[in-house]
Amino acid sequence: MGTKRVVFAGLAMLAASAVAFAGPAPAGGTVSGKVTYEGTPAKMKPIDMSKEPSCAKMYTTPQLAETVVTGSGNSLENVVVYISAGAPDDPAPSTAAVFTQKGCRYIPHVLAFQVNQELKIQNEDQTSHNIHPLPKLNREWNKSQPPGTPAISEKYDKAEIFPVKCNVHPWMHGTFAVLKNSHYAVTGDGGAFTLANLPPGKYTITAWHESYGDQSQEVTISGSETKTVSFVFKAKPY
Amino acid sequence: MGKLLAVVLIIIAIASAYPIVTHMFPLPEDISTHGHAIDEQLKDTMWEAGVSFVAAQLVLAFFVWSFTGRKEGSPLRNFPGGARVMVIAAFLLVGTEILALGVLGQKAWANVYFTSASPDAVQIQAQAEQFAFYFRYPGADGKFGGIHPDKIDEGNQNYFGLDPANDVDARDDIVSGELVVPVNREVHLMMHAKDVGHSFYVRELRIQQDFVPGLDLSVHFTATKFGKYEIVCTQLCGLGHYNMKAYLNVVSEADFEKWLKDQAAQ
Amino acid sequence: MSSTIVSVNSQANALPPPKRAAAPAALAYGQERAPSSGIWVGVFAITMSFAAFTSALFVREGTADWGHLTLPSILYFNTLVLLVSSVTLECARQALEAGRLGTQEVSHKASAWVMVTLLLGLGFCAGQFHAWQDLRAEGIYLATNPNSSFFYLLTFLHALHVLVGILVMVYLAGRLMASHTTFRRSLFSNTAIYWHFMTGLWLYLLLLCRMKL
Amino acid sequence: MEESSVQQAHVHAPPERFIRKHIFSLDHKVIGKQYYALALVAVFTGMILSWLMRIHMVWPTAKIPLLEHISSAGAPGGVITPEYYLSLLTMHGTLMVFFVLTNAPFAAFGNFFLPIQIGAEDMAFPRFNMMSFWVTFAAWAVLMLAFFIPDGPPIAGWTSYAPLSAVGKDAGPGMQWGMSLWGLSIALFCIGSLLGALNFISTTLDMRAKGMTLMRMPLCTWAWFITACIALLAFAVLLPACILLILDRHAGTSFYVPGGLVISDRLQAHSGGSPLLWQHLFWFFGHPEVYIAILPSMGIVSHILINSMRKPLLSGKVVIYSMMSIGFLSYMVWGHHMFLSGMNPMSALAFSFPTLTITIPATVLTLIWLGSLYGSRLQINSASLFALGFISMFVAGGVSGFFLAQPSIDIYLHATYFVVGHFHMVMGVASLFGVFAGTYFWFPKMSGRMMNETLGKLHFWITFVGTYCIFMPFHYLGLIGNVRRYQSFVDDFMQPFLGWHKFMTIAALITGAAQFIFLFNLIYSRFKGKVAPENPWNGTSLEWSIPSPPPWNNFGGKHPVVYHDPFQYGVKGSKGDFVMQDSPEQAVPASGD
Repeated sequence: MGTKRVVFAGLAMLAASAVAFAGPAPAGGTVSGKVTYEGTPAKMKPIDMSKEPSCAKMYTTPQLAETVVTGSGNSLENVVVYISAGAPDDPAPSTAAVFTQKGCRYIPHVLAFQVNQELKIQNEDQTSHNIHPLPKLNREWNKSQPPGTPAISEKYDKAEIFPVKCNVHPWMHGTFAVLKNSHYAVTGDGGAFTLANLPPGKYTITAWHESYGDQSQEVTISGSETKTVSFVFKAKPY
Repeated sequence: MGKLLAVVLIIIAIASAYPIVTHMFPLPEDISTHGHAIDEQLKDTMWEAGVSFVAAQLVLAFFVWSFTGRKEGSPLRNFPGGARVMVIAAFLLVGTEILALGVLGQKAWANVYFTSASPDAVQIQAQAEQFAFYFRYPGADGKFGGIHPDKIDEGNQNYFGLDPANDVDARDDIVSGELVVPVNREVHLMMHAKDVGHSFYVRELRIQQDFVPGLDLSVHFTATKFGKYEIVCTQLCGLGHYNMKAYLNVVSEADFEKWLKDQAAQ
Repeated sequence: MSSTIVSVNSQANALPPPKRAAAPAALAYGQERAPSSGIWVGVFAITMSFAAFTSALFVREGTADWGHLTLPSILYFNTLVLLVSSVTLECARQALEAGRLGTQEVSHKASAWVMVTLLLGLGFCAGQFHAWQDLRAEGIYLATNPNSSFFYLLTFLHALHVLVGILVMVYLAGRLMASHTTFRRSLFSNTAIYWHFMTGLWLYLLLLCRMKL
Repeated sequence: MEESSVQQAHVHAPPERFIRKHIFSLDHKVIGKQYYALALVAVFTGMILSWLMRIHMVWPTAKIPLLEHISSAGAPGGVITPEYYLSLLTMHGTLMVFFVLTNAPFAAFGNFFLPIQIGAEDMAFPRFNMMSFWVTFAAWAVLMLAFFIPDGPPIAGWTSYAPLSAVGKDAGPGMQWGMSLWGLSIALFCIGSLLGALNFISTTLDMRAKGMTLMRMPLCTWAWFITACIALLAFAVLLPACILLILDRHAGTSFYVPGGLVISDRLQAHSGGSPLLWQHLFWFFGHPEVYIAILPSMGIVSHILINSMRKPLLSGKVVIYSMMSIGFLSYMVWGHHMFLSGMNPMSALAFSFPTLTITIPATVLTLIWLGSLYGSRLQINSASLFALGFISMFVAGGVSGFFLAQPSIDIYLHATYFVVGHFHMVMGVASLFGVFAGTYFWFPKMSGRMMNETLGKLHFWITFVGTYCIFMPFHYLGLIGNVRRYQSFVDDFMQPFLGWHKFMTIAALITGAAQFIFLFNLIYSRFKGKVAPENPWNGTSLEWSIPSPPPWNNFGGKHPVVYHDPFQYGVKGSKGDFVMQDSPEQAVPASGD
């Protein structure tokens, strides 16, 4: 049963990679830019992990909540930048998107991956975690992962951005961004992003943030040019 | 075979009593002002129950030993006095027993539930949720901000659903995952359940009280010894029930004030 | 010593007094009485569960979202129908008592009354259904508020019990029509007890809804 | 002419077709056996679930083969997840309380022997009787279905407290369809039990043979009758509770769920419901249920003790009145399950006193049993061993009730292993000992063959000692504050005591294994056991006056007439030291004493 599933997955990967590497990748345009904020963002509170000593003792400095993570030069992190319209749907890549539970945190806090791409969830803690994504369009599930149990493998078949939580550790909240095509980025420190090899055409670029919502811009790519787009979010103190 | 049963019964009686008599399973130390009454009550009951248990087993053993395998002709006898004695005995023994226990127990129970917290007790709100406890201190203004379930945002550490944007009282509320209380000072714990039923249990405090959704209950206690003690949930509340814990930290008055300041600073 | 044993046995040794003994004899295998005690036990059970619903209602009544429900006026008409049905059932009993059971015309007369009763019963159910329709028309559904929840719940469960009674009466009428010789009076009297109980239960429920909802 | 018609209606010819004979049979004896079989399946399922729980508790990372094939989500790689542990716990409790402790001592033996012991040909309502079994069977099937749906079984425990049980999938795995199946199953079970209770009551009231006055009924008949009265009341209240639960879950009503609950980050669309309402309704059923489980065993044990002591109890009447008062009091004590649920502290005391009072009739019973042993000619066999074991067990589990009946002590002991130990001993094991005793005693009558005594005694010794090894430590661990319903013990103070948990687990495995000896004995004796005579134990009650197994119409169409109460032991009779209820001879005191 279990083994059979693995075999299928393997075949699927082979097929996918075959498609992916058939012929040279089309050289196209690039959209790059930076996500910033204006105003004063809320001060992130330290997370109180006292209820889970096995995690609490892994940290010397208090861990902060990650709903709003800012970087140098008012840059905004954990923003999903993707093409919401204009690009054709891409086949799921053969590589799995990995979501790790470590020290009672989610790594990464925001995980973007494609429709039908394999999602691998692993628990590196000594405590039992529970993964409970809260999608609206996709099928909802809620599984526990005791320490030392095999990674959970899942797929989502509809494009959607939704929160994921751990029922056992209330502070553990993250985001799954399930996207239609392969042109996406999640901003890190510096808030920079790059969406590469876009064929000529008119695109709608959308930037989504966990607590500041989303905004979109139109971009037209002709040939292999590089367009710069930047997003600015309004920050609220509370 | 009957004699064997008698022997086994005696062994069972002794073996069962042994761990109790030798205190192999001591109660955790009592750090509350009301706990000793409960412990006394427990001890008395242990005596009465223990004695009746052992006695019954021994009598059973003795009768089984002496009356099995008697041959056909051997005379049948009835217990002197017959049923009447038994009934009277039951009423006298158990009757007095339960009266004693009932009356004494009432006192211990009253200590906890018939008294109300003194007005100068430390006011703390406890929220139970799947699967953690969070505690809220009113902060400088001494007022708790209102609770707005729709505002709850755990990812952002807003466990109570406070609304600092519009609610001034809520801005200085201190929320902690640890219950820090000053020693020898009464604490008034207002209990609020966010999702399902939970329970608040601290062995050393001799306090256990359910959280009932939609029903705001409260308990009050005075901790008399420094230290960290475990708070656990004792009402089945879902998959993480076994891991629903927090810690009670009993500190000196000074440390308590300091701790409040540090929290407020964050 | 043995005396005690004797004393234990003695009160039992004697044969029961003839009257005592005769009584059970008449109902050996309980062909006549068994069902009658059965129906009372059943009535008791139904009473208990509706008592449970009542206590639930009293508990729930205290809460903030408890509103008010104006009962559809057709309910009073339904009540009348049900009361009349109890009367017609008694008429059927009259018919049975009056004539010698087993003669064609008697059992036909009785079965006619029974049919009238069950038609009235059906009328009652239809009326209840109409009452629900009225509420739905006002946009009041099962989950709209606690009052409506209790109203639908209680009326529906009662109607369900009434329907059971109707089914039994269909059977009863059939037996009366078909073979008047193998007709069991106990069956009739039990059905009657059940039916009157349903009427009484409804009066109680109506009062409850009227006063509390 | 009415009479004749009645005869036609009632006296049915022996069924010929297999399906009418063994499956949809109207014969109370077949139905009794069906109940017994169902209880047997349920008890072994429940036992294996408890094994899994015990194993997981002391070896949390143990990989249990096969388990992942039953539930890949519940046991990834064979390792039980926290929620699956709770699923096992819920199913264990539900199976044991409803399908074992209610079915075996009451429905199974009651159905088979109550009509025979009062000299009736069948139950008052054979069709209801058949229905009650098949509805119960459906309830069991629905419950079992929960294991095989993707959602898995519910995790709310057998008490299914609202709102956890009432809000659906947000409450966790198994709480969507698993929980609904639970509710449906229990509702069905209520209907089945109500039909059964109705039948028991009117059979006892109206079907007694000539001369069978109420006071001449055997004590187990009395126990079944009283139990039926309790059950009628209890299940008539649980059924509405389940209906309300199902409505809250699927119709969006708010009977149990208050407003403003945020579960799994979702604001629940309910308002105003009262969680305590469920607790009140449930425990109004739940506490009497304890006596539904134990009373029949009390009756069976009394019945068997009289027979193996060869002398009557000190007083049959006192036993009957004690059982009655227990049944009566059982309806005033449900609140002692809710001392800490935020009821008015005054009512806690109001519930505490009747709870303590109930120990008086219980003590009377115990003293009567003990006192009756004095001066008897006690004969030891598997049946009487289990009967005596019952007394020991009943006392052991009973005295711990003293603690829990007091609200003040309950503050400390509530929801600890002390409680688990208490109800497992008194409600679980004690009543099962009654069932075992009954099985060894009545198997000859039910199957026409004797059970193997050697295996029976072996079964007793392991079970008796094993039970104490399992459940005594429960009490001790409760005293140190070991909380129940935890899938593993993460807190530090527990570490020194984990050895005891290992000990309990091993004891549980051994004791459980011993039950397979019993199972083997049942099956072996059914086919290979030596043929049973009509009255193997020289009993006096009516079941021993007819062939083993009894013919389809019990008394072969004859109407037995009863001349004595069933306590005619230790006398000089034509057959020996006893006189049967249906023999007209006068009992004369045995000579020589």
